[in-house]
This record gives sequence, C-alpha cells and structure tokens, in this order.
Amino acid sequence: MRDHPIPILRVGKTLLVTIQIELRDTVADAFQEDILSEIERMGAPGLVIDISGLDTVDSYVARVLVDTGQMARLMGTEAVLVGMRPEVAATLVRMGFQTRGLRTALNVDEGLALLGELLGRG
Amino acid sequence: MRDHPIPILRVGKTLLVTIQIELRDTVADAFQEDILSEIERMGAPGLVIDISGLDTVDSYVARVLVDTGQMARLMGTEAVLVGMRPEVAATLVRMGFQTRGLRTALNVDEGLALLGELLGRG
Amino acid sequence: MSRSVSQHALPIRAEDDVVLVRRKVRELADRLGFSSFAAAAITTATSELARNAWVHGGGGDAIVEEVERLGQRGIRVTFTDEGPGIADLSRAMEGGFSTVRSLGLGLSGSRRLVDEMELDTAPGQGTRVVIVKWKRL
Amino acid sequence: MSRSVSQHALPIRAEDDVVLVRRKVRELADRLGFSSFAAAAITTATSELARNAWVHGGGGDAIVEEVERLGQRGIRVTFTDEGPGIADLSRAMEGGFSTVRSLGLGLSGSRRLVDEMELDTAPGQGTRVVIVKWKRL
Ligand SMILES: Nc1ncnc2c1ncn2[C@@H]1O[C@H](COP(=O)(O)OP(=O)(O)O)[C@@H](O)[C@H]1O
Ligand SMILES: Nc1ncnc2c1ncn2[C@@H]1O[C@H](COP(=O)(O)OP(=O)(O)O)[C@@H](O)[C@H]1O
Repeated sequence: MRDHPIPILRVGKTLLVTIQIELRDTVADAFQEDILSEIERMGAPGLVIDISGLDTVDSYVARVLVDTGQMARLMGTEAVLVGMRPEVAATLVRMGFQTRGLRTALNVDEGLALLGELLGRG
Repeated sequence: MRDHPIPILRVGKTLLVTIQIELRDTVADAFQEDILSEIERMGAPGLVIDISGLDTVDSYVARVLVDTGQMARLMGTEAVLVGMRPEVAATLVRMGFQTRGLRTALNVDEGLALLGELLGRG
Repeated sequence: MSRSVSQHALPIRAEDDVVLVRRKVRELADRLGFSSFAAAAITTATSELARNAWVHGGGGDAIVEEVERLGQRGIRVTFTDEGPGIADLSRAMEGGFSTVRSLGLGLSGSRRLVDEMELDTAPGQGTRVVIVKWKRL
Repeated sequence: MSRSVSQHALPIRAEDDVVLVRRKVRELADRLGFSSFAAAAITTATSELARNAWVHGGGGDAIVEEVERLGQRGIRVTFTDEGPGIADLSRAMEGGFSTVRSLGLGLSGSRRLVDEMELDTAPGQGTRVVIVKWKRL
C-alpha cells in the first residue's frame, strides 16, 4: 500500500475508509486505487466511506467520492457514503451536484446495517 | 455454434460465459448471438458473464458487454457481470463510462448466489 | 461601498496552495462567527475558484479580505491568474461544462454559494474572479 | 524535452492490428514496471485510438516508444491516418458524441487516462494523435 494517510479498515467482510485529510489530486488517485485493490484482495462485498471528518467537500472531492463508489460497484461491491455533515449536503446540492445513485447513510453503524440488508445478511 | 472461442457453460439453469480472448468487432456479434440463442434453447433464467480474464476493457468492449446484458434482460433473463479487475473498473469510470443498471458481482460464485436470490431460489 | 478591514495575499503556485487558501477563508469565517452553512459555502466556493486558477489558469494569486459595509461583516476573496482566460464565458457559467475530467460545477456552483460574484476574463488575458459572502445579521 | 529510448512502428491495416498495437503497449508497460492501473490506462487509451484510426481513419500507423525525461520513464504512442479527419474537434472531444454506433468515449476518455495528449487534424487531412503516460516515481 502506498504512502497516503487514509486508513482502510476491515469490519467483518466490509471495508471501512475514514477520510480525514484533504483529498488533493495527487492523493485522490492513490486513494481510489488502494481501495479497489483492497476490495479485490479481501473479496469485500461492501464498502463504507466515512466523511464525517470533512467540513468542506468541493465538486472535485465529490467527484472522487462518487467515482470511487461507481468503481466499487463495477467490481461488484456495494458502496455507502456515510456521515455527510448538514452544511456539506446543503452546499453540494446548492451547487447543482447530482447524486447519481449514490447510497448514503447517517453514520458508520447505519451504513454497516444498510450493507447487511443489501447483501442479504440483515 | 459458430467458430468463436468463447465457451458457454451451464451451471444448473444458469449460463456461464467466461471471456478470455479479445472481443474484436467480428467476434462480438457472434458472441452476443450465440449467448442469446443459448438462452432461448435452454430457457435459462440467469446469465453470468465472467471477465476476470480481461486486463483491458475499452469502451467498445464495455459497450458489447452492457448490450449483451440488456439483450438478455429483454428476453427475460437476469444477467450479472462478474470479476471486473480493479484497474479495469478504475479505467472505465475515469473515461466517463456510465454503468446504467448493470448488475455486478465480485466473482462467479457471488454472481450465481445473486442470481439465486433474484430468481427466488436463494 | 464595502471597506477592507484586513487583507491577506496568498500565492496559488502549487496544488497544496489551494488547501492553504481554503483554510485561511475557513479561519476567517469562524472568527467572524459565520454559521456552519455560510462558512461551508464561502470555503467551498474558494476551493473551486482557487483550484480553477491552479488547474486552468496555471497558477495565480488569492487575496482574502475581511470587509465591512454599513456595519455588516463579510469575506471577500479575489482570484487572479495570467492563464488563457475563458473563451466562452456564458457556456462555462452554465454549469455542467468542463474542459477537464471534472463536473464543471465550479463557476456556476460558486455563484450560487456566495452573495456577490464578479468575473473578468478574455482569451489570452487571464482571469479575475471576486466573490463576497456577508454574515447574516 | 523527452528522449526516445526505443521505437516500434506497427501498421493498423486490419482489425487484428488494433490488438497487436495494444499488446505491444501492454508489454512495454509491464517491462517498465508500470502499476496495473497505469498499464490499464495507457493500454486502454491505445486501444481506443488505434480503433479510431482503423474505424474512422480507414487504417493508419502506430509508433510505440519508450521515452525518458529527467530520469523518468514513459510510453509515447503516435497514431496517424490519412482518413477524413475530424471536422468538429471540440464536439468530438466533449465526449458522448459519436458518428458510429458507439459510446463516443474514445477521444474524451483517452485524454483522461494519459498525462499528455496532442491532436492534429483537419477535414480531408487525416488525423494524428500523440499520447504519453509517465511512470509514477
Ligand atoms: N481560471 C480559469 N482560467 C481559464 N479557464 C477557466 C478558468 N476557470 C474556469 N475555466 C474554464 O471554464 C470551465 C468550467 O469551469 P468550472 O465550472 O469551474 O468547471 P471545471 O473546473 O470542473 O471544469 C473549465 O473547464 C475551464 O475550461
Ligand atoms: N482518426 C479519426 N478520423 C476521423 N474521425 C475520427 C477519428 N477519431 C475520431 N473521429 C470522430 O470523432 C468521433 C468521436 O470519437 P470517439 O470519442 O473515439 O468515439 P467513437 O469512436 O466511439 O465514436 C467519432 O465518432 C468520429 O466521428
């Protein structure tokens, strides 16, 4: 795994990624690639991305997050974005951001529960 | 069956197609047509297309795969694409490819399990 | 007219500078007591426009100001670059148009997040964008 | 400037040639130690552009090169054809536009996959596309 400081944890068969740092261009690609490689390595059917630590999500970061979810889906993994703050949700929608089928949950626990249901182990 | 080297296997009532060769234009149509004919002949309610052997999927091949799934669906057969590699998923999404309701699973086993659930034999 | 109370000039010469400009704006919003929503709005618009100056303009400068008008406090941020400028401005402002792998929401989205936005650009003449967000009373 | 370390010219005169060009690029990417992601990116862009030279340009040529710049290694692929050229280039580059039964992601998608892309074309003058992908250090 490369040298970017975004930890990828394992909760049961689900991957849990907590983003706390700024996702700059140079980090974003490595971030996506590490998540996808880890999905393959573990055969993880579920992915939770926690952004409760982010107080700003611009269109670039939003794009990276949505793309990551779509990449995971192409591989056959359900992705859930959790913990988006009120001001971040308001800002993104005001900017005209379209969610395009992104799954969301209030927090990590709810996200894991949602995945449990989706993957038929609720 | 025509002379293209893409084997179509049967797993229970499901068709399993494993793509290992390059899907060139001339092969792609025959590939689609053989799958659809086989679905009809067998009355197969499910189709799994395994692309774990492909290290490159360009927009042309992606289109052939998605189209094949849509053709199967029009006939009443659920199609699942399985085994897409991390680098293939990343490349397709970065190119701007839209997944448009394509069903996916991590591997053949998960694909068969998903079909089992979808078709009420889970 | 609005009066400038304080002023910080920051370069945008590397991708990390985008982050520094955004932080400066966030600090100022917090210090002025902006709501979390208003702070996110001006910080996000700053992020979009600083990134544009970097990605499209090849780098430039940002000036982050605390401003005052009729007793109301606000934040003004000015972005300038000497890049290629924007040829088809109305199209760029429409939203959903992008010349790079991106959503094309930077310009149109930023305008929706701030109270005032001014754009000066011409092909070959670089780009200058000024945004203002006032603190709600 | 980048220096050419090695160079292979390959014709694109049949559909199977598209596969051969792609294989050549994949081999080189593996030999240079590209990550699986970078290798898939340059191989896929090659596939798109070689296919375009074949389908739209009526066939042409590809040159696959190993290049070097300031100690960094990379792959450069040049596609040329004597076909009809691209009349509305900005539209073709936007993505989602296709004159054949296709996704129209070849040109726009390829640009997103590589580090550098240059396009020379005019109606009746054929088309030349150069792409470069560098190995991450
Ligand atoms: N500072 C700038 N200099 C030159 N062109 C710009 C600048 N800012 C924006 N543009 C142009 O306007 C387009 C739309 O910008 P924007 O809405 O921010 O979307 P994005 O940056 O996501 O493409 C950009 O793709 C670019 O072509
Ligand atoms: N080498 C070429 N010669 C002539 N026209 C081209 C060439 N490459 C691309 N084009 C034109 O640009 C359009 C968009 O190309 P592309 O994005 O690769 O999508 P697609 O090939 O799927 O149609 C094509 O439909 C074609 O009209």
